Amino acid sequence: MSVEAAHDAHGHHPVQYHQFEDMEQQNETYIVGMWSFLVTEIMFFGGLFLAYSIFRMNNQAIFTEAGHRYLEVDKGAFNTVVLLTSSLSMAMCVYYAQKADRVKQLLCLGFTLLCSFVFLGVKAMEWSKEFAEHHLPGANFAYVSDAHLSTAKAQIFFCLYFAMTGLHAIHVIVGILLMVVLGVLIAARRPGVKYYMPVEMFGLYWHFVDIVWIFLFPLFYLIPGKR
Amino acid sequence: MNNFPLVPDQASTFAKQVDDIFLALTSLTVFFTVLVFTLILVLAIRYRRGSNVNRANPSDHNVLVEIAWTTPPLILGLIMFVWNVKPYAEAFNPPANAEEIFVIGKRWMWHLQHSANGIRENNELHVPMGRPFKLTIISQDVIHGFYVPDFRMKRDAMPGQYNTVWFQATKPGKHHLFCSEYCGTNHSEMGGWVYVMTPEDYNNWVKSGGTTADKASTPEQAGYDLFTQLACGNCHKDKDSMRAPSLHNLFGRHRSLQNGQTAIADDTYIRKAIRNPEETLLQGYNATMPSYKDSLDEQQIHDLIMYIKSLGNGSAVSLQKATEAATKPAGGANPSAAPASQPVGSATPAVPAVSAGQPAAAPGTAGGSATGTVGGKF
Amino acid sequence: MSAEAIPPGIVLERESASRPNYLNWSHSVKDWLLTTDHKRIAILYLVSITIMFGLGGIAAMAIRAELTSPHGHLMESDTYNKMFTMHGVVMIFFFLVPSIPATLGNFLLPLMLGARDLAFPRLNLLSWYLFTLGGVIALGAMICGGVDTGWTFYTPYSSIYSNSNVAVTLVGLFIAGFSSIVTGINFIATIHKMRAPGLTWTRLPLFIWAHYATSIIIVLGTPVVAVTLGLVLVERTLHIGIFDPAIGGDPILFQHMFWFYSHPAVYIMILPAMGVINEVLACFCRKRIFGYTFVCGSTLAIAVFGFMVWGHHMFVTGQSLYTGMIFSALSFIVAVPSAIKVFNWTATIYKGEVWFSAPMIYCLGFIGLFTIGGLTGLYCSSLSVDVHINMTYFVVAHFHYVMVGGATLGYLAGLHFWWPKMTGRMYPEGWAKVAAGLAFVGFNLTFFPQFILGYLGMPRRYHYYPAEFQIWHVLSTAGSSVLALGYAIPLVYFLWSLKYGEKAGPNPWGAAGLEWTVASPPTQFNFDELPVVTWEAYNYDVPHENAIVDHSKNVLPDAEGASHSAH
Amino acid sequence: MEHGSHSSEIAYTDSGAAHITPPSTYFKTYVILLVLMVATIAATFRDFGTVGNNAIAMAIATTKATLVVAYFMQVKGSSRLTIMWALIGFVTLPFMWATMVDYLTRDWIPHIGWQ
Repeated sequence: MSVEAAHDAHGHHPVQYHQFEDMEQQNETYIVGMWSFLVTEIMFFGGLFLAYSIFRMNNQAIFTEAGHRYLEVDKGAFNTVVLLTSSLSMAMCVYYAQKADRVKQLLCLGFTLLCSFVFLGVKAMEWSKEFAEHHLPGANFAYVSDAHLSTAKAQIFFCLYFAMTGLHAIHVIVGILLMVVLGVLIAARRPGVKYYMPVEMFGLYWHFVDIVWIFLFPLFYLIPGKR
Repeated sequence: MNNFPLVPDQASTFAKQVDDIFLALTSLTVFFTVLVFTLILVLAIRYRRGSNVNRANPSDHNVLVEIAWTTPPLILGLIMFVWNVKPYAEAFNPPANAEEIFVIGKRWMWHLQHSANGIRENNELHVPMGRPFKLTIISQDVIHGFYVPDFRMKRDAMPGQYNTVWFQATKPGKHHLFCSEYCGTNHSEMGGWVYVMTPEDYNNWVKSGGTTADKASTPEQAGYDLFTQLACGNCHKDKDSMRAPSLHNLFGRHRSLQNGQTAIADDTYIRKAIRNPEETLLQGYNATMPSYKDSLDEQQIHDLIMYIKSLGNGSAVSLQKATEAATKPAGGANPSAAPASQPVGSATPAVPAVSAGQPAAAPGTAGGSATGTVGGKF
Repeated sequence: MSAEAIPPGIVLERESASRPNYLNWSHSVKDWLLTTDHKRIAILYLVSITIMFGLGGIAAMAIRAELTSPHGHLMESDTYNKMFTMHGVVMIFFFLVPSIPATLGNFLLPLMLGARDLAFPRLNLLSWYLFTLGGVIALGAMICGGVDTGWTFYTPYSSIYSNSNVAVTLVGLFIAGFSSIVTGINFIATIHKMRAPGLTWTRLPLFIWAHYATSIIIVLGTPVVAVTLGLVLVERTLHIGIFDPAIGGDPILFQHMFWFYSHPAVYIMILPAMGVINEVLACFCRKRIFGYTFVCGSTLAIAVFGFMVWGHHMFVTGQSLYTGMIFSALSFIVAVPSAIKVFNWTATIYKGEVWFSAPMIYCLGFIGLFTIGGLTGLYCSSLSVDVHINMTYFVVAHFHYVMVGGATLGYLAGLHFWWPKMTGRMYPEGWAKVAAGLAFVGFNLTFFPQFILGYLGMPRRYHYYPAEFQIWHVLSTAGSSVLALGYAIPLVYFLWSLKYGEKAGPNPWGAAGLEWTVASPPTQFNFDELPVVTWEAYNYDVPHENAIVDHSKNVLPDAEGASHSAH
Repeated sequence: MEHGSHSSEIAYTDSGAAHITPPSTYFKTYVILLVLMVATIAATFRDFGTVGNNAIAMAIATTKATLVVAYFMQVKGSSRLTIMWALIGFVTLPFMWATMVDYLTRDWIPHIGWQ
């Protein structure tokens, strides 16, 4: 209530909040806020990437074997393409939001949503395969090594694999929820999203999800080389 | 000990060095603290509100002054740092003649074994003064910390990893042994005493078999028994065979592994080879050896390592020790000659007594351990 | 004060009593619990944090009582372990980390910046709810059943061996971590984008600088500990083994990741307190802080170097020798910015006009105790000395000197200083001085003996201890009761002052700073018209030309408790 | 500091946040990203040694991430403030990798002498 009161009093842009002087200040503040949030996300994943690097460094052999033998590069590559494409369509969504083209904006958002479902679908296929092969860390973990390497470290590999791709998937799921909300609000012509800033902020989030996958893909599926 | 102690005993070669640095740091601290306190008090009182003093031309910045009071702390700090490096680094690097003591921490007791004479002790350590001892420390469950304040010596006992530290005691007497890393319910009771003895007393103590010595065997002997019991010799023969490499002269040798790496056959390597043999698989061999990860506890693995060590050193071949170990008498049954073995007036009352001759095979149950997860069963 | 002396754009609200302020414009519970007003959220935080401080304090008193005798008979070992865990977890995660930023920072940041609110008011409210939710979960777990891992949650004890409510507590801490992240983001965006016109970075009060540096540490560090504790949680519930050596994991990695946050976390606690000290000191010396640029720089230097020294917690864990050396050297270097601050504060007093008010006494106490706390930190960064004192009472004493003698005294200094602004009432000055004195004496009596205990080799987290240490423990316990009294008195008189305290004008201290130009308590949107800043911070040196307030009317004659309100 | 003096004089008018990137830039970036993805897969089938392969994979990933940050996230051409906050996380992250030093140097102890 206080917010509305302030708006009326100041006669501001309808989506401008009372604490800001003008829309420009508000937008820039959102961008700074969003980026500092992404910094926390970088550090959040960073902890896991550090753990991965250290275990990888100390157990290069088994990590290579586990990655190459049990993770399928084609699926990973396909998912990379899916995510990159979704990133493109998200960028276009922001573009059309800036151009105030509501229909195209919704189409782009819908396509991004579709991509994220495809991504999760492929991920689910991969995970169910790992479940079936008892690669889920825990009591039922089983791993057969061709080169007779330590299975304990294989468990660490899958532990990190599930933790990192799982955390990434959680981000995708959160992204899906946000996209649905955004889409509904845009379709309903709500003033809050009519302005492009919420879409742009979601776009930043979605591109960040993409960046995480850009690193996860080579780390788990590719390196150091198929020989 | 008096009732108003200020500084602990200096009972090792490190103690003096640490105390010197401590003293220097304390001088610095006192100097700067007195300086700051005096300045604050004098200035605050002098320039209290209402006092009639000259406040003309107050300055609010002065780069030269800033540099002047930044540089000395920086230089002093770096001097202190450099001074500290030597004792710290030395503690990582035991002298060549250091006798090894193997330490296992488990909730909530310390289990120690002298490599030279095989005497095993619980929550007590007897050492002679004037001789260096290397401690190889590992934990069977959670992280513990092996801490002897009078020696200014501390090293964590990590599960799954050998940490080493060494000391040379300088003062006969009884010194506290604490667990410094929080380890659960009876953390504060996990400790005991280190007895530093004169060399003569120590020799007598050793002759008598030690306080709580396990008279059955030296670690090499125990390792040999295990070796036989587990039938390791079926594959690991005197010479390299098709099925397995020989363990003679293994210790200290460079090994080329299946995974392309090379490793030096040290304690850690052999421990790994017993627990996860596929990780240390040599080039040219198949992985037929099972893992003994779940069936051997740290004590038994250590015994095996000691036995393998006794089979000769790959870098400087000496089989003498092996022969000695095999022929050494199993130790007398004379525990009464030990010095006072119970802590007097100490606060470590509830350490569960572990019987003297308890076989090493069942340590998981010793000391009232609630975990028993790694108990050695064959 | 003549009208033309007021800088343009500032409206002094002399008729504060007649206008509704942020406290009394509405009284419904809903308006309090759903408020997005940074000032109300600050009050909500103040209440939560005080409750937490009380709980942590009770645990501390229980610990001290138990340790009066070497064979403590008050509680079982397990109970004791749960007590010190509760003390640590509550005090660190639920008191020290949020104390100054979430209360004073929340309240003052927009006021000092000349803004109507923080950048994201609803996120601010969310932060309080996350804090409360996390606090309820963690406290619930710690009271119903307890947790016995120590606040450090070292693996594998926390992940496998402990039989207590570790998992639930970790969930609580995980949630509370996000509360602090949200606050950090909010502060960063606010400081960057909500400054009043003319309020350049070099004109910012150092309090703002301190919160900026703190927010950066929060944003960079907290996610790491969140993911680390999250992994422990997963490990504990699903028995996977990233930190469990039994299946190939690495407990030292846990310590690296944990201290990567938890060492900078001590700067999260101390930097805002330093910010408070700058404001209080400048006001009660009637002088600009000496070497503003250097104090600023040292704040940022602490934030940056703070991320490079975590390994000094691990000198005896089996970390490599060389890593130890690097971390030790960097730890000595990080002491320098702290030294810069102490020296600059001392120099500020020179040629000042020192007013020994209660906040000033807390502030001087802070400088002294922080000096000792900081210097004893050097012992802990010394490789070979630390081998001896690590995990002993020496370390306990050291960080209590920084955390209690530093952060908590700074918090109390700030609370007294801004209490008139927050509530519109003066606290009783005489009692406040008594409390400040008691806290200072009690504190030293409690923790100085612990330095000696530590050097004697008394390990921390010990329930039973050798009898020869008893004398020092008894002294420490005696001191702790004095300290407790020193904390209890403010609680009483602050509550008392809400009803009976003398009414405070907009600027009872005659302080510089935008927050003193608005009414006490401020109105809901802080400023009727946003200020334009044309002066430097701490413009006390020109009191009669363009100062915001008329000092002559505010000067408190001599004795404590005399009339403050000029307006 | 630089930024502060900049923003304060011209209150709240930091330009840059609202600039519109033409779609052609997005498509070009997308194509380059796809090419880089193919390159990184292709590189794994050539043997450059473990370190070499790892370095190539990470270099390509970093390049891709940079492209996404610069073009998709519109950081290129943004205000210095945005650029600073876009970089700060990626810059701080390597601090944590100091942990690697510990693991790399743990075995050095027996091989050098201090006495």
